Amino acid sequence: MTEAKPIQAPVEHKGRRGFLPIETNTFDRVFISVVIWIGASLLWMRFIEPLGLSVWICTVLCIILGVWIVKKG
Amino acid sequence: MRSNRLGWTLLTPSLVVLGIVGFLPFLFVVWVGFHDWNIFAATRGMIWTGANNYRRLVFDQEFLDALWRTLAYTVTVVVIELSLGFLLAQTLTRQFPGRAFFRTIYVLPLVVAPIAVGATWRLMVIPGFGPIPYFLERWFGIEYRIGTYASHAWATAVLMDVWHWTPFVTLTLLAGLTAIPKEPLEQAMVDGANRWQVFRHLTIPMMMPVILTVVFIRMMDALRVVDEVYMLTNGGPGTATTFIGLHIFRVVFPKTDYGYGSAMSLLVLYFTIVLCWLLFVALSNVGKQKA
Amino acid sequence: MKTARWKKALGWIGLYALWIFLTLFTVLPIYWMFVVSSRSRVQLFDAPTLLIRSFYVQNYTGPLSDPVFQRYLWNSLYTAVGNALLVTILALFATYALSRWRLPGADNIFFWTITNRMAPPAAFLLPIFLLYTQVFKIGDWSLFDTQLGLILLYCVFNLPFAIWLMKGIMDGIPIELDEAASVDGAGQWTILWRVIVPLAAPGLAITFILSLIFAWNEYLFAATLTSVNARTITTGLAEFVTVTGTNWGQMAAVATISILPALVFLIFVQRYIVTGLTFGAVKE
Amino acid sequence: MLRHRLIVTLSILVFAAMMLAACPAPAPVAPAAPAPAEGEASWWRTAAESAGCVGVTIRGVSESTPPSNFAKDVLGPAFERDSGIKVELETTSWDQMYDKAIKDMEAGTGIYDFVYIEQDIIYAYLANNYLLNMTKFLADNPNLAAPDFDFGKFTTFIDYFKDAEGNVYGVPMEAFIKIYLYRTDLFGDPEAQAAFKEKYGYDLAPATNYQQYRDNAEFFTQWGKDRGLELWGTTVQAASGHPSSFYEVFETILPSGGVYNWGINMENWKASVENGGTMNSDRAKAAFQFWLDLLPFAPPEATSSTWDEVAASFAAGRAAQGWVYGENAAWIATDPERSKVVGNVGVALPPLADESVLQDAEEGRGYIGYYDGGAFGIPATSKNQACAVLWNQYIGQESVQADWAVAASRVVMNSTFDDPKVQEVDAKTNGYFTLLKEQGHLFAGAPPFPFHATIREVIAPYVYRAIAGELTAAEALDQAAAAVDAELPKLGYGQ
Repeated sequence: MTEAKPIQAPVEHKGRRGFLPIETNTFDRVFISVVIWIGASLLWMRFIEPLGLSVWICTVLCIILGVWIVKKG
Repeated sequence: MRSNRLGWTLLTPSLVVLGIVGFLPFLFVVWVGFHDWNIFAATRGMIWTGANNYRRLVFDQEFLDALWRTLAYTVTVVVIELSLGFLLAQTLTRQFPGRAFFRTIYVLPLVVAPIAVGATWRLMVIPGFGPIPYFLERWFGIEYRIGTYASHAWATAVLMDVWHWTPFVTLTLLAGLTAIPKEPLEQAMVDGANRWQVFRHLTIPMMMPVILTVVFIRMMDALRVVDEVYMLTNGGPGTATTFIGLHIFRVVFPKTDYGYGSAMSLLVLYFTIVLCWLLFVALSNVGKQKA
Repeated sequence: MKTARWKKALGWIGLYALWIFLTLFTVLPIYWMFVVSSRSRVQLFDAPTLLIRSFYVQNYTGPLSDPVFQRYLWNSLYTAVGNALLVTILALFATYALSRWRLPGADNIFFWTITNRMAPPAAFLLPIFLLYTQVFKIGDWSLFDTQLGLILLYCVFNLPFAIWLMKGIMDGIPIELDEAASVDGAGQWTILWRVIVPLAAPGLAITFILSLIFAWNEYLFAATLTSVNARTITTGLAEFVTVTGTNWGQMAAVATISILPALVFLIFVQRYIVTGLTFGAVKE
Repeated sequence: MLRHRLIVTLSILVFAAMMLAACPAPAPVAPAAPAPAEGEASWWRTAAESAGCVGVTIRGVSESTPPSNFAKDVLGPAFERDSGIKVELETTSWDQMYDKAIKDMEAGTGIYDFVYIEQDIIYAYLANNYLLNMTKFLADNPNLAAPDFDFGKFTTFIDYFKDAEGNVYGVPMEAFIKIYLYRTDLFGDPEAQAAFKEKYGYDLAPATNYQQYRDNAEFFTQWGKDRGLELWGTTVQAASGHPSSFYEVFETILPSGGVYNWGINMENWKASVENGGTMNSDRAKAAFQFWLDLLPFAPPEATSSTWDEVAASFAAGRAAQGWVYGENAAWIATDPERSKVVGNVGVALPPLADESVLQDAEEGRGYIGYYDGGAFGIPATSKNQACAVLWNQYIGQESVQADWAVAASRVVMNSTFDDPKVQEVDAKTNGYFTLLKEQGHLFAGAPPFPFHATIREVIAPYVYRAIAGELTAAEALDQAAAAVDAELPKLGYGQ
């Protein structure tokens, strides 16, 4: 370690700005999708499943939404 | 640009330790959460039930009540601690004789173990034993019974938490107050703004990151409170102080309903993470605006 | 002029009144604990009074002369200091890395470390118990009922806190200092030890002391993951609650004793507390 | 900066050194243990050698109670001296003890070689095959069967630790009944007797039925108030967030009102009346209501009182009468260090709703109160079963029983009652041991439910809410019965 190396300050975010109101990186968007998926499933089980619609419908919808968020968010 | 390898090397030990004691158990809990597993059931062992535990949970009034109760409790203590802490931190920024003494005395509650906090407060408030009900009754004629009246138990739990954690909040806010630049404040005073205006339009915005940090930390801990309340009231009277941590404790331990309890904790963890994440995003955005 | 002076005097009176009230409020429960520890079992049921008329020393001499209790105290100390040291060092490394390198996903890692503190503890007892008794074992030795087990475990809630605290401190140390040292030919380790550590000392001290306090005070995990050899003083407290009468006097005495060590540490780092607790939240 | 770091480091070192100096290496201190006869000692040693147990450490977990502490402090060291087997007994709080024992046995870890089994949890343990069959083990290994150990010498309490075939799974180490304690000084006070007679029209006496109990409670509460005394009419174990209040209602009050087995019909595992149970029957409601109505006559701490605080309240002279666990009777009546009512304690059978309950109990159809206690059992997962079996036989010798009974007021063997030391304590407590011996058969332990703790947790919140005044007795029992009927099928019972 005799040679001096330039040191750079960390960059705050390497993310990008999509339609979400904050800067996000891929992991953030996956995280957001999962959070939405879990929340939606719970609400679905409470309010919609008793009406006869399977929770799998919710899962499919959430996966589509998730893909969209990860790609464009 | 220097190589990231050293950076990862420095980070790895922490990640390994947290992985072992944090993430592995988490995976196990996720796994158990999809099973029926009660060792006192007629059918033994773990039985896969898919999402049935969660299906039960969203209709479980006892659980939802406990969750709301915990949220209400958290909001109450955070608001009280924050306002009180701000007031005290403000007074501590001034030099006055005896400041060091007060400050030293004031951090005492921080070092008391939660379980001892609960025990001590229990000793303080049990009728026939503790001084608080005795003097309240003797001097003011107030009948103070934490075992009978839900509101008394609730108030005691809040008071206990305020007692235990306001010092931490105060110190953190004080650290923030001493670190913010003084010039804008003085300038504004010179320009004729009154104290309230300065506080409202300069101090608060500058302190926002600290405030959010404190809220974050207190919220995270208040949502999982167990030890203190366990010693103080054990969740009574009725279910008045059965906060979610205690509720889960009861389901997992005396009822030994491991599967359902696991699902329950995951749900609570989910809510906590979402709440904290929102705060975290707010926090880093506030930080960025300033940068 | 006179009214202004009056106003000022009133302000001072208000200030002192506030602080005196607060001091009383803060001290009362701890004082009461001490009062209880001064009474014998039969005296406890006299009408409550805040005065200490006689001192029942057996509440203190009893536990203090008990070798089992001494071992609890020693275990607590060993575990808390061990954990605080480990956490401080790990957090120093981790935050140095998070603060000085562009690691992909660093923010996410940072947030993930914090989530470890959020889990409601009860349901995680079982998996950790299983890990400690059945996975991490070599022959007859397992992590269960060892101080090492507790030291590692307390990282779950101490390390996130420490990383958060230290991250702020690290970010607050100007990177130009690193660069200057680097230009002078210092290696990474030299920079860390000679530049960063001295500047981060208040933060390190406060991290150490808070970790120590949390670890010293932890109850639920210690109660589940220890049996005879590694039991800590907080689990000892629960032993005084029995079917045939809680020995409140001795319990209060033990609680009083258990406050002392953390208090001693806290007094030593008093001067650092305010500078150390910024969490990096204020950036100029 | 360097100076600061130095100070911190130094302070840590100094403090650590202080602590080290204060805590010399923990050395086990062996308290005086009863000296065994020569021949016995050699038998234990020989047996331990033949089982390869000499030098082995066996571990146990128990609640931190006087009987367990006696086993830990006196019997453990004595056993080690006689046999060369070291006993490490961990004593901890009641709920921790269960948590750890169950986790250990369920996970099959084998940490513990013997565990405390309370009478009510044994059925759950048996259903899960957690325990070693001691009868079978001793039959298979006759060389390890101590010559003077015999399951037949125990009181009938040992029956609770047997399976359907009569195999024994635990050696009883404590047993007691929940009795009615009253203050002889108050009940014998001529002034009080006269005032009572005037007000209620009959003689003041320890209660035998609910009405009399209530009158006594009301009378002494008023008596205390009139004289400015810290005195109330009764203790009530009504902690509004702790299982102890559930136990008082379901194992003391409901049986004395003629409702047995928690009101659960054990034929079809149903609790509510419409499904054939008795949990919300009129008798149960009446008994529960009677108990709730006592709260105004109880000291203010009653709604925060668990079993230990009830005993403490009584010992502090704050109550004229009450239901108290018998293990406390001896110290309340004899220990001036802890009790203000030494010499003024009377013991009697608990009051009953009516005569039919006593008749039920005498004819074996029911019981009038709670017979509790525990045994040391050996987990099937223990790695040192032979050594633990030796230990269990050691604590089951007749020769160690008397001192144990005196230290912890528990009796598990018939011969113990006749020991002069025990009779001395019996006289001081106005006959607690005699009551246990002669009337013990009227009491019973918890019903044989394999789901004990789970159902307790289902019912308990309704009891808590009734204490807090949110529900009446009738509402609480109706809802509790419905909740039990919903929960049991989930556990696989009564589908």
